[in-house]
Amino acid sequence: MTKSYEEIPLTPIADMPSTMNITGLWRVIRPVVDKKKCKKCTICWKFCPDAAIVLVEGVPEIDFRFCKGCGICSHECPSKCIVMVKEGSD
Amino acid sequence: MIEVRFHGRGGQGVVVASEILAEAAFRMGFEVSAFPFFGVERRGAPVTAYARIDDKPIRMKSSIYEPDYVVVLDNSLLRGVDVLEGLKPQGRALINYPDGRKLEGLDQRFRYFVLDATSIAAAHGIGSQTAPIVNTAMMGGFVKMCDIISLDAMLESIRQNAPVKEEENVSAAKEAYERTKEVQP
Amino acid sequence: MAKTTIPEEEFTYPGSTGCPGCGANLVMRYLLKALGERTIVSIPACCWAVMPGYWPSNCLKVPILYTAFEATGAAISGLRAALDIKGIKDVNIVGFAGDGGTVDIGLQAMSGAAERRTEAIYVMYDNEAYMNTGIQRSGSTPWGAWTTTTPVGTTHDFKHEAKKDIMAIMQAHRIPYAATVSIAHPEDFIKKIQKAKGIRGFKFIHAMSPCPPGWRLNPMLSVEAARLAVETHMFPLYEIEHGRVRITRKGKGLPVSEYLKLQGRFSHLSESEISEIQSAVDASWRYLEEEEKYAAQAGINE
Amino acid sequence: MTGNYASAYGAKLSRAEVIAAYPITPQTSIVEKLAEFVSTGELNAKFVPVESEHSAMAACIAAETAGARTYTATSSHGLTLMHEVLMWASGARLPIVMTNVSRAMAPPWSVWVDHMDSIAQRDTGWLQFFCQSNQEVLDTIIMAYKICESKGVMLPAMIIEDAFILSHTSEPVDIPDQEMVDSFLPAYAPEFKIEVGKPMGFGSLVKPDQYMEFRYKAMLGMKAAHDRILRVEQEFKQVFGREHGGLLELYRCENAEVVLLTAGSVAATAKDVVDSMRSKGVPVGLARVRAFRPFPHDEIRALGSRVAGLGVLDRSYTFGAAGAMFSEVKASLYNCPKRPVTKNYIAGLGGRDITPKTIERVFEDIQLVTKRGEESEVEWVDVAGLPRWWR
Repeated sequence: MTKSYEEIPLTPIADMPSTMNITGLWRVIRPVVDKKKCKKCTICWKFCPDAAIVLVEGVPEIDFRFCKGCGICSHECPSKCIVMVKEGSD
Repeated sequence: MIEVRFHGRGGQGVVVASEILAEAAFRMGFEVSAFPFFGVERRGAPVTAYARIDDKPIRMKSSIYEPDYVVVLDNSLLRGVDVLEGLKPQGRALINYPDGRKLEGLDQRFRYFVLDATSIAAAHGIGSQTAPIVNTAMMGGFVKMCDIISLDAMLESIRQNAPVKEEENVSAAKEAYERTKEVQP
Repeated sequence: MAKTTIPEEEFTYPGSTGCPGCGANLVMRYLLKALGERTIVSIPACCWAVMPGYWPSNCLKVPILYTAFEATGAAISGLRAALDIKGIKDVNIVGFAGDGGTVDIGLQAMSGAAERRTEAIYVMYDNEAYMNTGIQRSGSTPWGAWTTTTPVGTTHDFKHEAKKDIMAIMQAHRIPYAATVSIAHPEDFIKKIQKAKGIRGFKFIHAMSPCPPGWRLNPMLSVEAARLAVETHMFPLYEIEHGRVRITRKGKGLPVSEYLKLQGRFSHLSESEISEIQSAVDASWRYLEEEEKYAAQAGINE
Repeated sequence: MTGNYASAYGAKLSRAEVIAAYPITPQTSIVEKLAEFVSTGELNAKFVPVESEHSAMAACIAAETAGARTYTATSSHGLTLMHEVLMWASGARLPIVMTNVSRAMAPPWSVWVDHMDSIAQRDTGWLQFFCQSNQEVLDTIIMAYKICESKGVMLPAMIIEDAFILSHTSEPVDIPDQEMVDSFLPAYAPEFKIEVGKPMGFGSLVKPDQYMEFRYKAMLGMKAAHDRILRVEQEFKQVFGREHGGLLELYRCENAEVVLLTAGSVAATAKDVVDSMRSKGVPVGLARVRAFRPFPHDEIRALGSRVAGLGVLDRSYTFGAAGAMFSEVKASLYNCPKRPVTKNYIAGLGGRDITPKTIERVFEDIQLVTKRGEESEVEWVDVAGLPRWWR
């Protein structure tokens, strides 16, 4: 929505967190975590380019509002507990 | 003048789809123009492209706001993007949608055509198995949906525009033409 | 409670508009984890000028000063001068530019900033081509790679010119600290940034930054590709501290083909072309080892 | 004091905090002098010895964004190398002040005066002041900071002094008292600046649906500069007892039949010619464009509607058109109910001297075309090989 020239700063000073961009909509494949197999190594969290993984007691919780489905977490997981499935499938 | 809007994601060949349609129409003697919304969107991000078809020279350089047709290359866009925005009443939408699943909850003012372009493209070895390139199959489906483009013109346009695997793309489009059907959402 | 191997606090928000699997996103994430909140980042035209999102979106929890493509070195000098005259201390100033913005169009300004001993850390995230404009060759594109301006056709095939050795260029500037870092080794990455932070003067960081679309690489393998770059010695991890070269990870010395085969941009290469790359990589690695040995023997600046 | 030293003193008195500059003839003595001020502690500033003019401006932009008052100086090729970042400075709404020692562009190589370099930057969003004396150079730098830093303007300014004719000519210059300058020009305190703890991105990407609103705002800034220039000059006069003529200085234009309009040092010479012609009873006057941006359209319209002939002497040329000042003047006059006869004179390129004799011939020529009512276009003055152009 275009803002009036009176409502914007003099020059584009960006001051809103990028969480305004729901980049999870870009996702075509989706990580599914088998939390029972998780060894809490935190490697998936470490390598997430979008900081879209939150650790809850060391176990990854994926923030699907922002996960773009790159699959790095799945590939890097040493215990192979993250699998990528097609978006829209169950 | 007929106006078409394409929805897809960065990297899916959305812009090429608009060019294939334009060239097919041009081959039939129409005047055409095809153009992308050129943003800085990245791979996977929603992108749009447009095409115009007319029987007289097209001078219009403004964007398209009220298309006659929309083409949705990726049904995951149905959540998040208003792909039907501005579609004319009785306008038609072609959606890449998996077989065996019912299209539901869409605006009744429009006509809907579905096609499992992902499976068809994958079966013909276009793109990778995880990310098939569906643009040529979708254009086969477009011929079925619209009343203006002949299958021959479309197939020839695909043959000319496919960067690799010309014949695979052509046969995918043919199969897509056969398998496209209108549905009542 | 599991313990993380890198600082937990995040200085990047989700919702950046980088491609899925973007290495440059990780470079920024690790960099800011190492530097913390008291940091200002200057970014020229490059992928990262776009990745914070359209106005008013900013995906960093630190301020950004956008600047012209060739101007990063000048911008960080100007920022530092302003903070100095205002008496503002303990601020990390970072120039954060791509490879084109560093080794090509931005080389002059960066060289100037280095020569002026600007108190700053300059990070080059190296995705080995002009990726923001859609994969055109840069001075940092390696020999053998396909790009859209080194297309594999019938009369001309791939890039036939070697990658500029930016670390050697910076070494020749006699800066106090230069290091290579990889997204596959975040612990080493963060340690080096923290070290750079503690050294006065102009510090240079060369960060390998895989680009899935530009490298024709499965996004899932982004970190894997960075890891193999280190293991094959295509991209050795080392630092040059006051002239002293130290290799920080030996790597397994795997065949370069292990790295190349993941990437579509090298898929046209013949066996003999791959062995040419192997010889060049081996020679560079030996040279680096010699430099390390020499530095140890000569006790440079110990 | 030379024009260059006047510039350096102007920056020093304005308490520039960051100075980033690169040498170029004939600007160099400005930055030498400033480097000296900094090295002796006479000026508390950071001098950034950059490796190009592009970097000079980029460094000023960064420093100004961080809240420092900045200054730089350049000339000709240096200015045109800056072109990209000049646009950046205005788009970022940074009140940077810069001296440009106006010099011809190569080839043909030339280190001498003309206005091609400055005029080529007219669309960069900078305020542009052409000066006629070294005193004006010094005073205008101080005034420019006050004009540009005001909330309604927030745009950069270029103070233009003619190569050698001002830059290297010694004239008496009154150096104002620092305390008086300090009270006239308070410290720079921008509404927004880049600082740790405030995670804002300065200069971010804007979509087509929002870009124009930012440009519109910058246009409003330039528009506001018009009145701001006048007001600041009045304040300056109250404190320092001097003024320089607002946006358009009129000299003996009262009851003038024809007026010559020009900019820069040639205007000073032309005043002598006006005096001498007036003493012989010839009703001529001089108009000096002091602010080229914002352009004094209203002032020119007012002048144009009361004179019969208006000559415009440009020290530059816009290929495919005419002198840029001439084109602007004609645009101003278009909707005047009563318009004068106009003619454009291109003179003094690449340092060619513009003598009183030349100016007198220009005046005589304007009188002639005015009498005949000829709307003639562009006259290249004193070009070898062209037929004699004067009566």
